[in-house]
Amino acid sequence: MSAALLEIEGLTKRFGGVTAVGDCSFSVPEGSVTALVGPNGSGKTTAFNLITGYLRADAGAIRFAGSSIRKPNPVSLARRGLTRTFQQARVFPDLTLVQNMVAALQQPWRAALRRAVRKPEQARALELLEEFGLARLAEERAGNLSYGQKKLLEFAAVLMADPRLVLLDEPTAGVNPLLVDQIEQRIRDLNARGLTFLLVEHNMNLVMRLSDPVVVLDHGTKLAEGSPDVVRTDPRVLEAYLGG
Amino acid sequence: MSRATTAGLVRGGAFAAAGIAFPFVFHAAWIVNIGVLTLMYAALATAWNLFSGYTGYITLGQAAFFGLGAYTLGITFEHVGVGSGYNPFYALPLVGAGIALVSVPVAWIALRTRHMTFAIVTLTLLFIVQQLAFNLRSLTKGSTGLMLPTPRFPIDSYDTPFYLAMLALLLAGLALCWLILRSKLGLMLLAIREDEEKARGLGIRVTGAKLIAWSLMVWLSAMVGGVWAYYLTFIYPESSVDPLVMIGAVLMTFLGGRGTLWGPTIGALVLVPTQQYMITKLGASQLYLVGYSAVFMVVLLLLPRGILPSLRGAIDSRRERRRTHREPVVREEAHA
Amino acid sequence: MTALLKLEGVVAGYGRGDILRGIDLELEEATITCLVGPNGAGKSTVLKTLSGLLRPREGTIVLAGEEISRCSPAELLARGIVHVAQERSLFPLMTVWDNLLMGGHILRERPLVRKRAEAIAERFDLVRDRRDERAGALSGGQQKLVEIARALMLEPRLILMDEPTMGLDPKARHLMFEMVAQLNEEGRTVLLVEQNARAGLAIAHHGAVLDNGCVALTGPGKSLLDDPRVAELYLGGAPAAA
Amino acid sequence: MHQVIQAIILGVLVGGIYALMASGLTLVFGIMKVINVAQGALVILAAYLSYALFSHVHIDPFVSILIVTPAMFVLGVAVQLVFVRSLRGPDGSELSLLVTWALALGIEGVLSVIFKTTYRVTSPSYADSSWSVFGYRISEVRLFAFVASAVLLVLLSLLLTRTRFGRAVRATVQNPTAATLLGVDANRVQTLSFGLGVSMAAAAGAVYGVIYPFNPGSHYDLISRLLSIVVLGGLGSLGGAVFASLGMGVIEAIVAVEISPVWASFSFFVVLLAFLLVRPQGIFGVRERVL
Repeated sequence: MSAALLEIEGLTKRFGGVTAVGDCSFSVPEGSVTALVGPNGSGKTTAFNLITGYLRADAGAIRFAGSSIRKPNPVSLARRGLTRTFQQARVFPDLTLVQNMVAALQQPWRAALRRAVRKPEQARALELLEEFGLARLAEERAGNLSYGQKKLLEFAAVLMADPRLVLLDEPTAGVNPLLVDQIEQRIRDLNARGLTFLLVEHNMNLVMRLSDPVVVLDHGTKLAEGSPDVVRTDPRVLEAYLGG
Repeated sequence: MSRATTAGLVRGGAFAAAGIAFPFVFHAAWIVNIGVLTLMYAALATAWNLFSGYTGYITLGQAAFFGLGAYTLGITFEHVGVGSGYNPFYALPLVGAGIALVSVPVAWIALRTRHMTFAIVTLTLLFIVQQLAFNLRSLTKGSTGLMLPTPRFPIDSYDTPFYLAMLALLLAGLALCWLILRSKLGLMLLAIREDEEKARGLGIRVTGAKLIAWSLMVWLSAMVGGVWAYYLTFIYPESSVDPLVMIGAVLMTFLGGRGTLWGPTIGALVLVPTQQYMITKLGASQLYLVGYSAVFMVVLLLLPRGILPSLRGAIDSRRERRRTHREPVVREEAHA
Repeated sequence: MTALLKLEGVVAGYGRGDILRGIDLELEEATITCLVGPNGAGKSTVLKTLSGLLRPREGTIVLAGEEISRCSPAELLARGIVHVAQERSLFPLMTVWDNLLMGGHILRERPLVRKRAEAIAERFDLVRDRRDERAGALSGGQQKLVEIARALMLEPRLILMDEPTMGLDPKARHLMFEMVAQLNEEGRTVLLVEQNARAGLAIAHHGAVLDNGCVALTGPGKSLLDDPRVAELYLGGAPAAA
Repeated sequence: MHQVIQAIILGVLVGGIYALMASGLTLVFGIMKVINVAQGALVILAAYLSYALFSHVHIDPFVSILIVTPAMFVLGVAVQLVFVRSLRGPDGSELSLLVTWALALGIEGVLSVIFKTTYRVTSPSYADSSWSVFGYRISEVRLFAFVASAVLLVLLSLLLTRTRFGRAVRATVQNPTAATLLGVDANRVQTLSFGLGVSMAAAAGAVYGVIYPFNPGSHYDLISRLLSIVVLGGLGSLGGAVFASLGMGVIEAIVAVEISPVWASFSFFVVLLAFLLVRPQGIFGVRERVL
């Protein structure tokens, strides 16, 4: 297995008296599609929010691409190549699809007064939208999209800035089966081109087909970690996940 | 988002030309006086819109910077001397820039809060500046007020230079808004307005973008305050840091349409003459206040989206209806 | 057996979309019915429609012969339908006791509310022992138990339970299922939404599988458990095979 | 030292009255996310009512609380029904800020028309008397005012903790959906709480007019302090509002004796800004959840 792109060690977060994530450690190998699974309420999304700096951890260390991240902050992480999507697809509803895509391109300050959408950026956005089957809606307001299409758009947009690691929070939740296939195919293609993924997903079929390794969380701590086959046959996982 | 269309440029050019021609067509001092006030409110509303309309952060502290501009000009007159005639106008951009620079650290603190808290915190800025105007008597002469030298402009066209200065500020504000709306900065600001957390996740430097918009708002408001002080030649704390001025500008923006380019100007064109009419009919600050608050209520309760967005919405939905006859664009599907 | 509750062609949703696209379902008096199905199938939405949080756009809901699809939450409570929501729904800064009294909000007579609360405290040791503690200080499982205790303040005929075991440890989960069975033994009808399909169907008399806003399959709970179509729809082929 | 202790006594007495006004403001925010900018104007309106009752019918201002408060409760309910209830949707909160501001202007306008802009003060016979305790001077009206405020705050907290309505209010603040599911009529709770919030302003106003001279424009000064208090205390937190009110009273009083009275309220605004640097959510506020 190749070197870890992202390493999490001893991550802990308590809300009031409840430990949402407790002493959780795992790593995401470079070039992998790593899955983070576990029953509802096991702390997956909280872990995501801690890693991406949307929540401040009580304890724990995060290393990304060889350097340790002391105070994770979404802006600087995104600019270093670690980006994420949200469980409820989040797009900018009043902007067009193309504008949504271009807004995701990280700009230096000196470019602030350049035209909002420049020709090469437009071309790049259209190319990605085409890959995601959204090109014909390019000038539509994002707010007019269906839920599944918003998920696709959000996914496409985070790719604009050529990230190294993408965290997908339930990429297929609430999406119809046709779009699920499409999302799966996109993840495969992009992974083949070298992009690393960490995904939280409830659709176990998809996880088992797509991911290696699989990290299982239960009550905020890591229960098991390994290839799908290993995890699937682990009795503890069965008990936690399927309710034995 | 606006695009640089020929129609847009023509619209802007026509507005500028009509604006410049106005005082030369209508000489009467009282008409030009209403013109000055209309442009002043339009410029203030445009400045407010530049920050609050584009970022979604409602600020209630704009009058603080209007007042700071007025006092800074007045105090420089008093202590340094900025010349007379047209000279003070040329000093204004520097005065505005200085105030904008000073306001940034304060804005940085205020921007740690959101929504209602932000609105309230900026409102306290207004009261802070008013208190300063009352208390720093050596600089501001406190409640007695500060007298500025009366410029020696020709009597029959005395108002015109001020009119043109206000027009220049409004045009500058509109140009800035137009420039921002078509630029990457505008894209960032709108992204922040729609979903700031998402914007952060995409690596958009939200704090920087908000501070830029804020400084531009302060810069413009301070310059407008400076021209106003020079026009009136007498300023005192209650009039120059007046919550009514600011709430008027906000109301005009709401009436015209938040986040649009022309909305604040349209709102000012409708409301300021109405307001002036009410002042002459009802007398300042008594029944006038009642009438003003009634107009306010009507606007907010009946037209909360504003004139331009409502018009645009009506046009869009008509177009939509026509289009759906031909092809279904987007179908709604299962939500999670 | 008679049907206590009957849904016919119920369509409901938020905003422009429909989540339920024509639900037909019958609940028999004094039984447990378990609603299962994949994420986003509309299970919680069924419960929200039944408790009046959401108005159905089409279709009818009949409770013991009376049409109730236009009733407000308070009217439905008065008719004996209570909803134990999926999220934590205690008032965290109020005491356990006050939370309990809130359960009797629609009963206006103070003595009656007090009498029922005392009776419930007799039944639930947890409530009796910690009545003056803030509800937010209880563990997740304890909070859920108090929520159920609170729901009993109205002596309901029909209890809607949305994933009562979510986020609970195995022991608390076990207790929760026992609780459900107990409520049923008292003659109450239970409509249960359960993520843990195996455990849910195992204790239910009837099961209904929801898929994409419609009832895809119904049948006795135990037989649905063995139905391969359920595994495919809900559990996913691979892990179920293991 | 003597001066500082005297200032603290004064500050606490004043803070008590502000606590009463601020509690109404923060209660309304907690329930419907509406900031009632007219709270200051309503205090002044109540002060005028009590003034009128005193000067025309010779009703003691402290007794007039019993008349003014229910009257203003009715007014508050009406305001909520007519102006505030229709403000829904994503911009509802921000719009409410402007609508209640307009309401404040309207009240100011009506009061200016009726009472003109001269300063008034309700001065019962005991207005200038004071006691001396261990050498510290305690003004009678201020102590009465403080006691009246404290009693009303206790009554408010009893109402909130001991009654069916109060429980429903607290439940709605803590978890609106769960409250609806238990049969709480959110509209009713909102309307009545708005009335309650306004009647707090009214009670405080009747007392305010005895201590400070006021005119129709005085509401700006009041609302600026009240808003700072509720932000400092944490929006929606009753305890925070009381705590911040007392804090403000003490800070202002100390600055007034140690530095200069003109810098008193200024210093409080600066304290607020400095505090927000450390804790943007206020003393007892919960940080707005990001996700």
